[in-house]
Amino acid sequence: MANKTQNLRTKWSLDSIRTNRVSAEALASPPGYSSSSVNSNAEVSKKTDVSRLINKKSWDIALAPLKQVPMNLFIMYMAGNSISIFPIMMVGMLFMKPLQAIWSAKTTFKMMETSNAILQMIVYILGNFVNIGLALYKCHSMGLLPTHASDWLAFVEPPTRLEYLGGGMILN
Amino acid sequence: MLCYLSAFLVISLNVQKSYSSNIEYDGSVTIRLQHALVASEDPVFTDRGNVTVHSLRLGQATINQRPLSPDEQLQLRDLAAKNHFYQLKSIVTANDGSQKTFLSTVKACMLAESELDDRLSVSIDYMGRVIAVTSIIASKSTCEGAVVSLEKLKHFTTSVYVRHTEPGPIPDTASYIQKLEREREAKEKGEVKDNRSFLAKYWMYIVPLVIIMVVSSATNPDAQQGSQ
Amino acid sequence: MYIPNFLFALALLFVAHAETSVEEENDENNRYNIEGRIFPLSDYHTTQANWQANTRVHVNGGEYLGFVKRDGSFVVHNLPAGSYVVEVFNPEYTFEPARVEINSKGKFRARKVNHIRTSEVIVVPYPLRMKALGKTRYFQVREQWRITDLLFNPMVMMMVLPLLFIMVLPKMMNDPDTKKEIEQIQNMAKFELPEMSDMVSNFLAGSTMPSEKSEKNQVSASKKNAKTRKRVDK
Amino acid sequence: MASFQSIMKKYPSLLVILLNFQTLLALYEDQVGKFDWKRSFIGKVKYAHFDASRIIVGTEENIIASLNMKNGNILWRQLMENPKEQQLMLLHSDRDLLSVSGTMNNWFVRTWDHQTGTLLSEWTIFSDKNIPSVFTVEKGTLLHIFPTQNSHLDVVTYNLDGNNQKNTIKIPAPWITDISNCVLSKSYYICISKNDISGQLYYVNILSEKPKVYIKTLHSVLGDTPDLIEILPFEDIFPAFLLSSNGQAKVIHVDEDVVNTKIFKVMPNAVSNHNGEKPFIYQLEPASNPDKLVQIRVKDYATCQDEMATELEYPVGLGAPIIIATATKNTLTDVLLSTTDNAFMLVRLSDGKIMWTREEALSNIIAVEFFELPVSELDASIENEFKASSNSILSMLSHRLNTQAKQLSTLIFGEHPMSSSGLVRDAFGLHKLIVVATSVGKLFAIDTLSGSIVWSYRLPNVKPFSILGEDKILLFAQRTARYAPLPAQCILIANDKYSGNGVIFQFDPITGYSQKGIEKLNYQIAQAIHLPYEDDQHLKPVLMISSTNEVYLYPSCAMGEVYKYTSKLYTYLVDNTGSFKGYSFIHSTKDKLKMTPSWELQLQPAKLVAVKTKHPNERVHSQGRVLPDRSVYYKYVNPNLIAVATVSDDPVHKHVLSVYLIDGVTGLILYATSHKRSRGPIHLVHSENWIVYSYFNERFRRTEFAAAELYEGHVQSNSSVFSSFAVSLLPHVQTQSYILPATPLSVTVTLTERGITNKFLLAGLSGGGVIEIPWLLLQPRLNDIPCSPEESCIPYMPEIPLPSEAVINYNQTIGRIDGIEVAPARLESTSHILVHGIDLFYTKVAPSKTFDMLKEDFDHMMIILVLTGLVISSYLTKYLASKKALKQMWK
Repeated sequence: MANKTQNLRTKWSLDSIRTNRVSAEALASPPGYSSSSVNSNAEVSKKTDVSRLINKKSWDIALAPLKQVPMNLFIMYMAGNSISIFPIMMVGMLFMKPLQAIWSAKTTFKMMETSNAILQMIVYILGNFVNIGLALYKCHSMGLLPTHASDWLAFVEPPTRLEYLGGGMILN
Repeated sequence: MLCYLSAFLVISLNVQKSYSSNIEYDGSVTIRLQHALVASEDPVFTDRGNVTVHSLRLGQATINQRPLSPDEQLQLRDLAAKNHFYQLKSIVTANDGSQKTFLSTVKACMLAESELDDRLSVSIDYMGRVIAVTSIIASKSTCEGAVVSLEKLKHFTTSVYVRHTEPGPIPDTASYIQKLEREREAKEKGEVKDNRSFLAKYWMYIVPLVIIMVVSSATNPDAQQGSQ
Repeated sequence: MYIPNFLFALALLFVAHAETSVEEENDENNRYNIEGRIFPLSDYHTTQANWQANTRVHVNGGEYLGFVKRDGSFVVHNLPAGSYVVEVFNPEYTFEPARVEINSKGKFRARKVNHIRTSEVIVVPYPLRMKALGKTRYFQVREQWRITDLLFNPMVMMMVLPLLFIMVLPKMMNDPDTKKEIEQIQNMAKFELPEMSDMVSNFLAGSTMPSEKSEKNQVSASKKNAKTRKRVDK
Repeated sequence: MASFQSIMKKYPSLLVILLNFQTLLALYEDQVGKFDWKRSFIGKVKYAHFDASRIIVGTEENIIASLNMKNGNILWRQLMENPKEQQLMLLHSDRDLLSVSGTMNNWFVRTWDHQTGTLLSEWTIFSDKNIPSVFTVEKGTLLHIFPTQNSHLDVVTYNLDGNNQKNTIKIPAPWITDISNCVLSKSYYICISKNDISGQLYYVNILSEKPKVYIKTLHSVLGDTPDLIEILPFEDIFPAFLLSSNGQAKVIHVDEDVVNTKIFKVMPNAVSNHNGEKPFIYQLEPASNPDKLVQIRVKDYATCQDEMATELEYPVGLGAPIIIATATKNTLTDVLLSTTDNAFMLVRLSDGKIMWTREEALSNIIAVEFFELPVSELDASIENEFKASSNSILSMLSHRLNTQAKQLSTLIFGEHPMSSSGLVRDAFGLHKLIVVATSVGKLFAIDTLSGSIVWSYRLPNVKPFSILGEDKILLFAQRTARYAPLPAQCILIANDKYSGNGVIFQFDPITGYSQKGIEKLNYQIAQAIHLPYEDDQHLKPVLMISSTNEVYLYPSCAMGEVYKYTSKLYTYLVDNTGSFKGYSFIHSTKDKLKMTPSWELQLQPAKLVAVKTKHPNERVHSQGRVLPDRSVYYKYVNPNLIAVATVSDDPVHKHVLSVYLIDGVTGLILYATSHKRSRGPIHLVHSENWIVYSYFNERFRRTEFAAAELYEGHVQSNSSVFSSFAVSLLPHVQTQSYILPATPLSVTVTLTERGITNKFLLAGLSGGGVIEIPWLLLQPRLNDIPCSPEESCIPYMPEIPLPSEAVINYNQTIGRIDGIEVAPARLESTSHILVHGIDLFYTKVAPSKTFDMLKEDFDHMMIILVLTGLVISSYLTKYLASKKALKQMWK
């Protein structure tokens, strides 16, 4: 597996370089042509590019939960409101995924070398909360949330009686 | 609060009234009310007033009650303070002159707290004969211990409710036969509509398909990779 | 049976009323018998040697009784004119009840019991012929474990089918034609969407961006880069 | 994995939903007899005949049956018409068995096959004379004799050979003064004119061509006797009778003109036996040996000499016996005895051994109470450990170790070495003791596991009360077996046979031991109330109201405890005419309880047919009904509610059934309904916030069930306390009615410990089956709310389905179901059911299936095998996988 990914990576990078070159240099460069100025320019752009990429990447991660929202909505619609093993499984997934994500938010953002990813983190957590909200809504529409009086009915104690009655037909 | 409760009671009692047409013979009754204001094993009843129900079917009644004398007010307050019973004897005289006597009891403190606002439930059987006269007080709980001034214990505000015997339910065969016929017709047409949604019907085939797609898409790149 | 004349007149008087309240006549002389016969199932003799003694005939829920003779016939004696439900009880077999109507003239009519449509008349022959509907099933059958039940269980199918596909699909992949086809499908499915994260980061980065023009080109590049990066991280 | 856990968390709710949908449950065939049992009875034996190895009996329950001579088991049994209306008049055993049964003027003559009990022929006899008559069979003809006092004898003879030819003769008989002074023996009708020596003896042979009346003076027959003379029948092969005076009797034979007096004197209960080598006379006497109770004296018929006297092994509990029939085969003589407490037994002479006894009193049960058994001694000792204030730690330790060791040994050997009897409580309270009181005044304790009688106790001279035409004895469990060292205590309240005053019998229901015996009271009991308050001895006192409205307590020492509650205590009395009176105890003093009238209502002229309150032990778990929109419709659960049914005759509607729901504290009629053209039998069931009643609809000629349910509405007016005086809102009543395609004889409702389990209605049907009907099927559907299985609501069906799978007694038909008694088990899902009628049937029902117990077909072995298999295979595959991986590495 490791080997394969290695291969893949090299292939990918080779490809990109090639395509870049092909697009940039339709023709072979003339002899004596110096590409240093271009290089230096590229050097600068590369530097900003990395930080930009990191920034972008972190936003990518931060927005991932929000991007999941339509998909989750679709799943929710698919699952229906009946209580059987699959809808329950789906609702469980809806709940667990964001919870796990929030739990491991720090480690997720630690991977990014930038330290100032707080905004992204907030967005990320908010996104996850949106997902939890969706899951709650789903639970509600499935009737799994104890939001009605009937859900507490089993805990209503019978009233104590103030009078005790006995009697009946006169025996003879 | 009390008004609200009594309004409730009125509504619920009115529900009963809608059945009033079911008694066969309309009649009028006069009820002589007597009450005992001193707690005793062998109570002495004194006159409280008269109620005339002109039409049992409509439940209209005229109530003519004597205000309580100061002595009686004190007696009633005393009765309430001791948490004793206020007893009401009602002598019902029907159209044909037959007399029946009924006894009813309420907690004196409840009567006092309601400021002598009581209700008289006159139950009649399917023939229109009076079977019970019961005094009740509209309240959500028994005595709350409120202090009632003596002036308010003077005039009874009594409402009389004639409560009829409802006709009993009969098995609803007609609609059942109709339902069966409808079902049979539907069957004959051969259109047994399944009104569930497409997804609800076939989710068990769709879900595996989706899973297969997911699985295959996950394995695909690897497979491609491996082959190269 | 001798019936005095005045009774006939009486009976006539009651005819109008008779449809629903024939029981009102309680004249002792005006008594009738309900007759009938019980037809055993073919396997009666094998299972119950003495079914006649164990079979009872109830009229109007036990108000009148009939006992079954050896040949299966029964007579219920002493009934005034009226409408009766004749039921046959046997511990092992179920019988359909019948309604027998005897009018005040002593005419009999037997019909099926229908409590829902009381006016519906499906005449059955009189004297009654009661046939056992079948053996009474008092017991539930214990569920038996069958392999087909297990296999056609949707849960099991859901587990097994994907497994099959997982096993089969890689085999299919080895076929070059199908591989190509799949690739094509995947290529078709690839379509580009503007990246959200790009937009946000761009928006936030705002002025620091060098140029807007190169954006388009860089989008694809950065996307690929991002993917590369992802893999590196792994 | 996470999702799986979430499923498991949600699973209980799934389970509950599934349970709600489950409506019926049937037995599996292999469960037959596992927890149910049936005992069959025949009633008090009136006639008995020996027939080969069988005994043919006819009983007061209008039943004829054949018993196995060896063990007394029923070979066949035929239930004839209702014994309240029709009685068995004659049972004649000849080539075929002939029975005559009927009312005063209408009889059925039936012949039966001895072997199988199959009917051979049936015909009827009418008569317009409303006088008591007698039947006899003589010379192949059935004689039907109507003695008209001071006038004549009407004799109707019927040929028994098929064509039933009728022949009527009239014999003038002005000498018949009193029918009780006449006997019929063979074809002779014999009377005495006076009960003393101055009287005369008249007899006539009915079958002779020209019946001639013979007249003899009693003096000439008996000689001088100063005492009262009684004439008694005597079973013999010749026309014979007994003339008894002063406890002794003489056998007198008549034959035309000849009167032959046997010179010996016999007891009035003597019988003759002619089928041995030598004819004998048998009579019962008190035993001379003080250890034994009864002896049989055998006398030679011809010589009148005492042949022998055999003392019987007569059990202590039984009443006085009489001889019903005798038979001699070879040297053995069998004697059939019937006792005053309805037992029936076979005694074999000459050793006097009782071969078997049938307790026929159990065919007429009128009161039932279920009792929990005491804990086993072992468990009790553990309980004691916590209770007893032990002196030292050492003794406590030794005690502890001791009990532990015992527990271990019980666990290992799987038995209770300490408990001598098996009557100990089990973990789920499924093993109980049923105490039943019978109409003859005999008490029985029956083990629910086996159906065997644990103990019995005969109460002499005790008579049941009568309520609405039904016999009733009151049984109250004052203390259960829960309070170990104190024994359980139960009291029985009934009437004295002679004085009509009340009697109280206090006993330990587990052992049958009574400390005080029968206590006679000096007042008539009008009503008894079992109070819910316990005194310091954990006894729940019983409050008794005399017919003069005096109030007594039992035990009277509980006065102090009860006085505290007098302001809460109310009672009501209903008399037969339908007038209701409510009473309070507000004027009681510390020494004396006093009843004060508090309300009154009159249902006259309607006839009262049923008065029902809720079961005092009933608990309502859910306070409301959940509607499809998940709101709550609160139940109106009034513990003081009385359901009353009356039937009135009406000129227009024939019969009108009225049902009232009355608050028993204030007398307020909360609901009243009437069904026109409806009559009884009415069966009323009252539980939680609903009633169900069955009646016969005369218009459509079918049995109907009507259900009425009371609701408070969407808000609970007072959720903490309930007082009947606080009426803020009259309950909403939902009603619905259904057709029952059967005839119910008794209807009741299941009862469980906490009231969580769904309710089942149990209806005993005329066919002999007890069917369970889920309450959900009868619960009134709310009009404006859709009803479908998705809303956990069964759509309305006018006809209640009665599938055969719902018959809880499967093919064990129960004769003439009289009552169904229900008691909760400690296991919430289960109720005990005892069905009594002619037969006794016990079973357990679980209306929501046994959700709190593993199913009995749960395969522990399978689970263990599968689990171990999985563990082993997982280890195996792990090992194999690692091996393979290693191999791959080396490649």
